[in-house]
Amino acid sequence: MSIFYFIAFLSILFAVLVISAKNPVHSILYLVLTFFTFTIQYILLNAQFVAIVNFIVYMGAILVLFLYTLMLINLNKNSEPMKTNLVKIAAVLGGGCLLVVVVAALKATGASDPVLFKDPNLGLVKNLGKVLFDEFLLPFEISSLLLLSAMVGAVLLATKDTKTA
Amino acid sequence: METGELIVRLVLIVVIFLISLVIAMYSTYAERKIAAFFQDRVGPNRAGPAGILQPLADGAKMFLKEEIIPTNSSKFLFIVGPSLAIMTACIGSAVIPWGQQIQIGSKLYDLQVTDINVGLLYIFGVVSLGVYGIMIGGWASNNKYSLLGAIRAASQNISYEIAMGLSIIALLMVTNTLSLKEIAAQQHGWHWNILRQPFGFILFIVCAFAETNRTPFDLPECETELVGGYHTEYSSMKLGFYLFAEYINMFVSGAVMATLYWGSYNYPGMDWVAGHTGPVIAPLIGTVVLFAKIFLFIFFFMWVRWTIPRFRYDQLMDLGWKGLIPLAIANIIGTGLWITFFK
Amino acid sequence: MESLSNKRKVLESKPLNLWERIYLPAVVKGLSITLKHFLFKKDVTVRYPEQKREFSENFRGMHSLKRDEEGRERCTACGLCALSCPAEAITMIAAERKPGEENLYREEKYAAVYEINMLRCIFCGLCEEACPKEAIYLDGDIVPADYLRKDFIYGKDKLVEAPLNQ
Amino acid sequence: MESFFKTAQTVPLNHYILLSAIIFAIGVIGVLIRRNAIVIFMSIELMLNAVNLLLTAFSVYRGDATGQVFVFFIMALAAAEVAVGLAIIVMIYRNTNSIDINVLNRLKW
Repeated sequence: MSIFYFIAFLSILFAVLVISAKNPVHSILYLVLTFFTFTIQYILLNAQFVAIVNFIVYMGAILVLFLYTLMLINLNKNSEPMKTNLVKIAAVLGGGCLLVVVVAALKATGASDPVLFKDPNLGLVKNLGKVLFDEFLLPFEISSLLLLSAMVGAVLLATKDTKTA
Repeated sequence: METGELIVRLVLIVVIFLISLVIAMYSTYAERKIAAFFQDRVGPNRAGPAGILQPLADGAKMFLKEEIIPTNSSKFLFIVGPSLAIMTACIGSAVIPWGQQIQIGSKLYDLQVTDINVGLLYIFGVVSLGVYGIMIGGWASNNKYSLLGAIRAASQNISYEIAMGLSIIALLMVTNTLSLKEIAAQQHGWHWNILRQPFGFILFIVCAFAETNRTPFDLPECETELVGGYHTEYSSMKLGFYLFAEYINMFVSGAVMATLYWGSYNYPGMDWVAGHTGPVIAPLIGTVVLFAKIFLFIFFFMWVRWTIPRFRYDQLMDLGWKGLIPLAIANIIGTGLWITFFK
Repeated sequence: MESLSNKRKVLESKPLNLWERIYLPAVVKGLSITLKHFLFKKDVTVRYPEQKREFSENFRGMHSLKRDEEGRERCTACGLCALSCPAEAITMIAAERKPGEENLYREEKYAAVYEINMLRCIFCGLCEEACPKEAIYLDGDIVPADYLRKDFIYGKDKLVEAPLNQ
Repeated sequence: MESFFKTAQTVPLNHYILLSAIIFAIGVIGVLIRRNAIVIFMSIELMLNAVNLLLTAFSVYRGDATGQVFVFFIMALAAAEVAVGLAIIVMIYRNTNSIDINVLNRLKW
């Protein structure tokens, strides 16, 4: 139980560091740590497959891609021009309002049952596979189309235009 | 978990850790010796008989060298880089089954640190994490060559990870499980997966070369173009960590290949041997067989290094995206057809 | 441009055909060649300090200052060797022979100090050619390695030949 | 292993929701206060992940695998989004030599 709170504290800490770090590379590395804490949360929830996929897809692929792009662009200016303090305060207030609304809504529902593992095998590959390829077969196929079109789009966007360049 | 099992696990962790470090140390020696034999030379032969103490001398040298941290580097990340590299290299061996269950007293113990049921994906995740050490170190050095090395490492690893994952998927269609323990157990006797997935293995080993940054795909540290690549600015034991990480990676990927495709601890005639030697010796023989296979793979890595010249970077990317990925998909389709019609 | 010597070879670089683009056949071929070297070929190295390759006749190694047939030093400290040395590796201080030293030095003048900096020396052999007294020859061994720079400045103790009757 | 997972069972569902809400709010704030396009993008990833965590928690709470399947769909979506988004950012960088979003307030160069 205390593990959850410790990890949750770490997640929030690293998440705050992500948006407050001056150097974007540091931001990404903090984001890696944040996602790592999420992986631990998944393991605590016994969602093994989600945990490992989070590990591979987010930490292993998406964030490496971010880091790659950032290094490719290689902004030598150490810090981007920050927004004015007024905007920052307004933004924090706005985000805080959102949080307050969500928490208030949560308070109104008043549900606070502990999370029980009704089915210990829930997060295992076999179980998830059966649901994914049975109930959600069509969305699965459509998501593959989405990925394909995203790939084509990315290649098209990132290729240098030979006519103008 | 009871204490007996816990102790066995702890002992196993320590032993595997030590073994992988010793193997990494002696891989440097083996690399130099084997390179020498391939080039009709002798190799290191001064420290101890036939140079057997060379790794110790190298280690002492590494420790005694001056430790330089460049002034304009990002100091914390500069230290984190090599540490992360060696850490990700070491944790990969946690899910590999090193042998059959061994009987101590009246109880059976697994020769595996932990059997998680997504073991194969775990290895895959660790491999994909390995690039962070290189990228952080390369970026933190604040050096063009290091940065270029880091960028190359990132794009190379991402590209080849896809082909590697696809080749593993074809294997999974055959084995029906992600647990390495079960995959190893399935290949009893001579029913090795290489017989069922020869093509997938070729794809896998090519990707393994790319993922461990070994020649012909060692573009991130390509000294003819990038001075030293991502570890240009490194010296002393931090450089040693990077080099060590490469050899541990080689050991772990050899172990993974042996486990996935080459029958792990299984060998033809193992039942006969087990019948004659009993429940303690037989698993140990299996472990020895596994290690023999791993050493063969390490030898193969070195053999290829001293034979094949480095690819050009665009050739590397072409091979990854236009060659291996379509082939891996074709392999998946072929495996699917084979399973549908012949099983 | 037209080639004058007709020695130029025109290399054709065709795009690889399918068989070549698989890479694997070429890889296997290369691997078999290196394996042949690994297994069968004898190594060609000479294990240097223990084994030595024979020097050629005109090999130029470490210098030695010669003595004549009566065991006297031939060098007369004329300085021609130092003058001819392109690397300026040779220095010497001359001295006059005292009475009673005739059995040590052949001429009235001799080199009290004769130093060659082996780190500067390029072993060209010009000193040998310049010497009018046939006193210096580069007929020695390879100059051994050392740890300190000062140890590479060889004095007369290392350069002069051993006396005859020993 | 069993006893290890028992520890998570006593955490109320409320706290998972709270954690997700906080992370989500941090993501929103990040989008609002930063000008670097890549960091904004990362804040969006943070928000997506907060939702992922919540979906998994609900899935475990309800004993229904659907939530976790949705996490996969979100991940696939995130991967697609990152590929296209980063391509766009690289493109923007090529055209303006900056990834500051305040430079991008024009519709045509």
